[in-house]
Amino acid sequence: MNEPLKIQELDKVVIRFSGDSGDGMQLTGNQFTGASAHRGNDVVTLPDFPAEIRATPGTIPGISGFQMQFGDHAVNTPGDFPDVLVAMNPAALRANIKDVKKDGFVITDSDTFTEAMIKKAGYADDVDPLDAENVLHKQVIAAPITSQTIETLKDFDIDKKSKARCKNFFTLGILFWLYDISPAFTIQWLKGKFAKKPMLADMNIKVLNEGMLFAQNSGHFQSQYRVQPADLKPGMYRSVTGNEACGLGLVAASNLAGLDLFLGSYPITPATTVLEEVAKYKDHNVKAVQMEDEIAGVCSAIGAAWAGYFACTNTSGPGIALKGEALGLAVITEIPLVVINVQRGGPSTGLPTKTEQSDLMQAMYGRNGESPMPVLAAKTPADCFHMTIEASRIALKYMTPVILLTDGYLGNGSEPFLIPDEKDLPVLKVTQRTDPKGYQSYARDPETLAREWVKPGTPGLANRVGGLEKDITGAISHDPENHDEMVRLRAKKVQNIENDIADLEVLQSPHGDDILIIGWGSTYGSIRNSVDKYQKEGKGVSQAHFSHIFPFPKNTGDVLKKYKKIVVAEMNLGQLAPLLRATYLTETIPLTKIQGSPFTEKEISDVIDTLI
Amino acid sequence: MNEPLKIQELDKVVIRFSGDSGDGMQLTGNQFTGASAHRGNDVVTLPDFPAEIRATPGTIPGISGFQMQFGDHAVNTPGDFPDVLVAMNPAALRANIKDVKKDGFVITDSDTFTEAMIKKAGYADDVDPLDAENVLHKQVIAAPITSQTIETLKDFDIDKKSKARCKNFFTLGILFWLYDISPAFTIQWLKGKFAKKPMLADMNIKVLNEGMLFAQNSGHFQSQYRVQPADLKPGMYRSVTGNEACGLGLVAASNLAGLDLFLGSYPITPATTVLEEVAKYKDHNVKAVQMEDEIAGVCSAIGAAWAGYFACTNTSGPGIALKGEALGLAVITEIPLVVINVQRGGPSTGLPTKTEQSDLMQAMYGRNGESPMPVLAAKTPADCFHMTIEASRIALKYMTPVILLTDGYLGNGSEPFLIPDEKDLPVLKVTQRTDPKGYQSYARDPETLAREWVKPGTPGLANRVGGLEKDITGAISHDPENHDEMVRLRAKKVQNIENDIADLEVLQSPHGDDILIIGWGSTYGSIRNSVDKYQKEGKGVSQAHFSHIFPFPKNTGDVLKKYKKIVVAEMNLGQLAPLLRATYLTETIPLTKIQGSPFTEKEISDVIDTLI
Amino acid sequence: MNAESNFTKKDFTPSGEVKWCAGCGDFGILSQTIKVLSETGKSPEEFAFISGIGCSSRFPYYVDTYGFHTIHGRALAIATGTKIANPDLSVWVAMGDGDGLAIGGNHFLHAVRRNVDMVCILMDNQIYGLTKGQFSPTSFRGQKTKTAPLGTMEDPIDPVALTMGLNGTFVARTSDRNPKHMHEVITRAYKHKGFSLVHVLQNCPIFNDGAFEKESNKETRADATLMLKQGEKMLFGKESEKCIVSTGFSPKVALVADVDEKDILVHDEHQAGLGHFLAQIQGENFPKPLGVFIEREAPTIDQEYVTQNNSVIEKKGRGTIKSLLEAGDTWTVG
Amino acid sequence: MNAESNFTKKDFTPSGEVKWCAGCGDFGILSQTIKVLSETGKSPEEFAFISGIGCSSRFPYYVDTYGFHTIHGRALAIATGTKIANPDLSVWVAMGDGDGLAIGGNHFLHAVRRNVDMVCILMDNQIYGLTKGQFSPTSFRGQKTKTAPLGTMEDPIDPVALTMGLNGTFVARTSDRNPKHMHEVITRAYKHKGFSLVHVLQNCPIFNDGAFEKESNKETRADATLMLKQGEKMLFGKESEKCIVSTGFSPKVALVADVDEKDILVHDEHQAGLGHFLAQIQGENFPKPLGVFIEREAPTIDQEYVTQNNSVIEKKGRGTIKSLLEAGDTWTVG
Ligand SMILES: Cc1ncc(C[n+]2csc(CCOP(=O)(O)OP(=O)(O)O)c2C)c(N)n1
Ligand SMILES: Cc1ncc(C[n+]2csc(CCOP(=O)(O)OP(=O)(O)O)c2C)c(N)n1
Ligand code: SF4
Ligand code: SF4
Ligand SMILES: [Mg+2]
Ligand SMILES: [Mg+2]
Repeated sequence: MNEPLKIQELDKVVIRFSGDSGDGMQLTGNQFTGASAHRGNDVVTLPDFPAEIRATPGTIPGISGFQMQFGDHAVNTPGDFPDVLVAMNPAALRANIKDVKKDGFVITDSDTFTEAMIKKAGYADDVDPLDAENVLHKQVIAAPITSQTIETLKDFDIDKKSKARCKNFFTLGILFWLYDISPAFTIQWLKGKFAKKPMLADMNIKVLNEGMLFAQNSGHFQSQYRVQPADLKPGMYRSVTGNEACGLGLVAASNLAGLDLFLGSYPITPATTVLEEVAKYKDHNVKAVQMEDEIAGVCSAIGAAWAGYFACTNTSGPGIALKGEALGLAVITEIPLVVINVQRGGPSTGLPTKTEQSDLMQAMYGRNGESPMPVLAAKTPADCFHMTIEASRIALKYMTPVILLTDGYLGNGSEPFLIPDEKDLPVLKVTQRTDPKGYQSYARDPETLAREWVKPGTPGLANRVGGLEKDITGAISHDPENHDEMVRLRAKKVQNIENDIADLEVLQSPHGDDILIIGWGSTYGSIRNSVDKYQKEGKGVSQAHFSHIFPFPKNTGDVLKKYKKIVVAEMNLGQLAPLLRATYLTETIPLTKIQGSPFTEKEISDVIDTLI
Repeated sequence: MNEPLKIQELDKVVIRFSGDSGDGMQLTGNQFTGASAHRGNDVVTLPDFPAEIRATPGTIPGISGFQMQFGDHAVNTPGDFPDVLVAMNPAALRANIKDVKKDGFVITDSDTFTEAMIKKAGYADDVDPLDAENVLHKQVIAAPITSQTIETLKDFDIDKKSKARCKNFFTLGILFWLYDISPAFTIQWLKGKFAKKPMLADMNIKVLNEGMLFAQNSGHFQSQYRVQPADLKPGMYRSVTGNEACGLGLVAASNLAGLDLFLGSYPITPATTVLEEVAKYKDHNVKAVQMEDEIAGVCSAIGAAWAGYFACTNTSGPGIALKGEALGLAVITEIPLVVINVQRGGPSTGLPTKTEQSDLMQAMYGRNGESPMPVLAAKTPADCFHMTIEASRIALKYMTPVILLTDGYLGNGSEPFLIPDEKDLPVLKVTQRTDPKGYQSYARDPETLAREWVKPGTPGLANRVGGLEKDITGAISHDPENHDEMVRLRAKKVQNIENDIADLEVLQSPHGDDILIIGWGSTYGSIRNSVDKYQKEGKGVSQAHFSHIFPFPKNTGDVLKKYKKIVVAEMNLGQLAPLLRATYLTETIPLTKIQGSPFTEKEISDVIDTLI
Repeated sequence: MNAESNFTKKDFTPSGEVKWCAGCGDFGILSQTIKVLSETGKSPEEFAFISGIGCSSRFPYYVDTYGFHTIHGRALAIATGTKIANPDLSVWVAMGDGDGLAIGGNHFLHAVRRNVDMVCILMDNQIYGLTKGQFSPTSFRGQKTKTAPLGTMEDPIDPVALTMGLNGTFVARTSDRNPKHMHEVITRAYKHKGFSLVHVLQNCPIFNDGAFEKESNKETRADATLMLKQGEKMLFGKESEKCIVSTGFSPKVALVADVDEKDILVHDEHQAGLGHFLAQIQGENFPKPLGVFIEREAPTIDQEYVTQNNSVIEKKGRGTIKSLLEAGDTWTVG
Repeated sequence: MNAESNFTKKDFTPSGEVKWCAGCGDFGILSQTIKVLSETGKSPEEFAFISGIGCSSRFPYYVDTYGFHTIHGRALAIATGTKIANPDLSVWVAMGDGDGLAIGGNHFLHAVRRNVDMVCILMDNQIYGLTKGQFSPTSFRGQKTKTAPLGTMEDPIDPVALTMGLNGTFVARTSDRNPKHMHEVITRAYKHKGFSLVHVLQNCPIFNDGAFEKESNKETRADATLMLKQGEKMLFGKESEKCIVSTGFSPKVALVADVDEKDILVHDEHQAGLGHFLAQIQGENFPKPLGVFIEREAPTIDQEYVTQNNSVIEKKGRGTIKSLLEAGDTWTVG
């Protein structure tokens, strides 16, 4: 055994795991994420699932990817370009090599570089993918991972195929050693997971250790690296994806409101996992119902909300298009309803596995008639929890359907979630009327303008509501003036919410008010990193990120006035921009990208640099 | 017989017919309209059907109304306040009396003013509705219409009930005499209609003449009136409602394009009569299909368009909400489709029998993803014909779905339609590709950016399209850059249409550029009349009315710059205004009304006067 | 049904006037429904009436219970949410043939399949009434309407056959002109635990007058209808001179005189096979069967949710925010 | 079927690779379909394949004809428009159990009812494949999936029974693991004029592996399936030792040995009543019937449109813009 190597400190590292769907890259990535999170790093991850249908193993369409960034500070994004690429076969190499940083590590399984596999990956016949010029300026570690794994397990009485399946732990071992991370977390996890099949646990643990030894002894690495813990807010953490966070937020909100949760839904990528998450919590008397389609999903939720329960529906863009008519019913009957749209690439089926922010206008206007609904947006995976509760607060307090926009990037991505204490969560006080005296269906609370919620079954309050225009008593009214008044009242009720939400925050540059970069939703992290960079460089670049889009925070107009140039960065052709322009008549500079992923720091600076 | 009375000339007259659904007021109104149109007046009409469900006869909800204005010049609207009210029972009187002009005529059937009927109408027990103070400043003609009618027909061998049913022709006779209009038109119509039942024709004709004699001899009237012919453009005319005009426009467009028409639809007020109109033209090989719902309506049309036919779907606001997802499919597959939205009062079921302009934003944005569709609007009933052909032209030339907005006011209202000569109609040249060589599904015409249309069945061109993003060859592509490019290309294609449409016209005041009143759709007539008035008064008030809303005409920005104040008048909370503000960063003053009917001249001047 | 019900029809009748056309068959359906409600012993507040859009869908405004007049075709999806959320409510849905079987067809399919415990009153006038006379999925082939000036080109759906095809648990048909029978059928539907379809032949005097004249008219109905009575022979005709027999797998009309008495079919609501068989009694050559085609016990989805949740809560205890969030793999910083 | 077809399977096979998972049952369905197409004698351009969204809905990309991959659940509505607009096209729809019976249920209902002339291949894997494993309307009660962790709480739809309830004109079932039978059934479906339902039991090795193992496995299928053959006795089991008999209105399984030979049912596709009867053969206690349940002649809506329009055009002549506009009550000014 050779000398222990010196350990270099790094402030952040980006690793991309890539291989066939069968190679367990999501699991490997999650294990590395868990281990580094446990050691105190800030970690942000993003899986990259193969598009729509699973393709032939060994081909590029069959590749499943997972990228993560961990650092000694808030990293905000899974990173743009990997420092390390784990490529479990030639296709994975070919698909990702161009992204790897100069002198970055490329860890591959040399056993997979057979002629057949190389061909499948789409390389020309005569090229050697690992040949120097094809991996220029990269440090390639071509390890015989499969054979080593099988060799390591020779004493186990089980078929080769099952042995080979452990190979991803060999890779994990290499990375644990390389970044000086203890395998304890993963070993414990394995023991738990295979409690009933201890042999499988032993096999994987053995391979894991073998991987670490290999890294240490193979001489591939000149040094080890270490990323110090970040100084995260003290407290208890867990890692959540945005969709898990939405699910947890709904169940938490139901507890806070003291109302059982009803989720009426229908599967659709990338929103399905919200339903799958919520469906777990039967111990909270949650009723998560998979209906026959999106229309039935929202309608069943409306039926539950009318019945006096805390109701929600979740979907993605095409589903929102289908729900539009029913949402109008929730608007005119003024029923509390949380609607979560995990956006994906459109139009139509579009790019279902890629992220996009192109449903904002649909959220604002995708219904017939004057049909105002508050629109909110979450900016990070963990923020999905808090914004779900905020959406619930508004829905229940103002008796209105509310749309919360997230997207595939948030829904599938993960980050450490500081578990809040119940007492630090907002109180969602809900009062359902029980006093029959003088009840009128559309009488309103003078402050919130909300009408009262009556739970069917309550004695003495039997009443009828519906989609036809009503007067204050709840009677159908065809009176033109009444309609005019009701339309304006519904609009006013929603607009008034501006008095009950947080101001728009600015990450203000101490170096002047030249540029304000405005964003909303999942672009937060990448904009944030760019703005940090500019501010460090002494530039007058500030950031404002919208969590409430309709109504806008009250101070929005004043904020906009302050800056020489307003840049609006969106993953669409410009949807927030026209809302700001129409409302505040302010000039805006578009920074748009519709490529299924948030901005890289470079894509932002390419525009900003021309403006400074 | 007393002396013939002198005849006074009038430039325009407004008559409102009002009675039970059973009283035949629509028919009476249409007969008077036809007769005065034939004599050369300009005539605009608007029926006012009872809301949703038919109520008890004799009650106000049971009232069916029909208003018409005829003049010796372009009258533009059915008028605000009637010069003559025909009220066939107490309820009709009570519901309408307040609108009648000072010293206006009120013609009622005194036989219906029984205690019971007066009660049904909702009058307090002790009031006599015809008592002077209840009809202050009106000239009331309380004629025993029912009894006179029955008396007139005493020699006919038929039951009283059937005789009484002729009473509306007695009323019509009174009006023909009062406005010196020949009954020839109606007599001919009766003979045609009852060709098989000549007795019914004779009965009605006899009653009609009796009505004229009554008017002449009863001494109720001090004079007769006459409205001279208007100098309308020479040519052949017929009276059309907006919905008839849309239907005729579709069938005409199908002939112009040389493609059979497929209309996939589902009934909904007030759009159903478009389907009913189109269904008549089987001699044009039209296939008008009533599907199981709106989604199936648009989908069947998409299937027909994909099959190479001229396809259309029509509905009202709630239906558009349901069609949103499928319209996205038409956008991404770039298939020609005409979508007609006869708007009604929203949100949700809202006020289904009343008109509104609150679906503009939905037309613009009611789909997931970046999903641009041209949006057009018709401004008068006859204009519905021409705008339907314009929508068809754009859809077929640019291979795109197009939304045409009309509304209940246009759809049910009528005006004289100058029947165009085929050669004066636009050529809708359609070429469907037949050459297999080098075909690519998403290759585009360099000028229009439209992709080519291939009719399934064409040899050698078998190809697949769908809702997933495609590259130029038509292959599914998950490539981010390709998606970005395709999204921008689809947007550019639609934006480019601005080079192929008429400029925004201004009805320019010779007296300065103080105020520009902007409108779209059915508010044209009432805005026009107000603007005329101001211009006659020497005020700097001009009018610009949008027929193309997306894209806007190219000169829009220049037009807006020219005026000190821009007023945007809409029957909604402001939907065109934000589009103008966002696009041109121009200040706008809202003039909005959501009361189920276009502006009265007074409602407009109330705002404009404060701005002059 | 509940001898000592403390409620009268008045308790279920709101003040507002009913706005259907004079002579509309819906009036009769409404009054029998209210009669049944008043006999259940339940208070008005315990009922939820949900409907879509259509003349028939105005129903909720005319019963003084909780009511929800929703959007076209969606009543059953909304009612499913209401019932699963609160199984204690007695949920009733009123729908038209267009509302329930055209735009609402999919929700009908799945409400039946899930056996949501509710009463579904399908008021079938074979026309779109509210929109003034277009054909519906139950209009007969060739029926001339505003949207089919030369007659429709499609076969109608038979709601009973469709529901049998979905293994419905309670399937019945009655007629607006036969109050006694309607009352009996609606009462049975109310008592059934599960999805109860009550298919009512309803006359629309304005847009489709006489559609069911044969089946309703005192003169002709004896010949035009077959009254299904549990355990009784399937006889019809003025003198009960006609009967239904089986030709192996299909029904056939015969004269009692011509057949061996034991070949005359005897009705049994609890025999699924017979229900399927009777569902074939459609069209011109048969009398329309009225009564209960089938009733069978099956789990209702609303109760299944209660059962599953309770079993978990009994095992794990009721969850709290703490148990919710501090779960899975957690770690502590500082 | 067409002796001298000039086309081969190659003519219907596009170049691109088929992207289903290894072992997916859809492969077999695809190859039998292509075989049938190549035997029709029609050229590839004469076919239109339309689908919604799902793994199965990728079908159009894998046949080299005109193809339209549309949106989830809407294939039948779109195909109805295509077929009515152009009755000359041979229209085929490929759908999954979720696509066709969950979100697409209403269009299924009405396509069957209208008897639109098309072949509808329902690839039923009792799961949502593309979205990675949620239950579908054909999943069995209690099936554990990601959205029903403790098992579903609803009964499945039997597509055959549903279609019988709608008086479908061609109803058949086959299995992805029985190519010969599949070929026969799809050929029959193609030849039928009207809406042809082909219900295919399809295995999803990834998310619902073995759902139809009993019916597919060479060892067990003799006992688990009942092969319907026109004019033949309904026998099954390895030694054809079992049979189906009738207990009046419901089917029953019996041992051939135990019953009087003439009581054994004989299949007749053209006897609607028998079809309804057979549709009851569902669930654990029965073998799954494979084959053609029923085939009957009925007008197709696409042809009815042609007939109605032609009759008018023959009478009035083909309309022109002039005849269109200068109609009704016109007058002339100046
Ligand atoms: C989304 C939507 N589509 C269409 C309509 C128009 N509409 C209202 S009721 C109705 C059908 C009415 O027929 P039915 O359901 O049989 O009820 P009936 O009036 O005959 O009782 C239609 C098409 C609507 N209100 N909403
Ligand atoms: C409007 C809409 N809702 C939901 C989805 C998501 N989705 C795609 S396919 C599918 C169901 C797939 O199941 P199935 O139809 O049985 O086809 P399979 O994949 O099993 O062949 C769903 C829910 C969608 N694409 N569009
Ligand atoms: S239109 Fe027909 S169904 Fe509607 S209320 Fe009148 S009679 Fe009844
Ligand atoms: S997921 Fe299942 S159904 Fe879909 S392709 Fe894979 S095996 Fe076939
Ligand atoms: Mg009806
Ligand atoms: Mg499936």
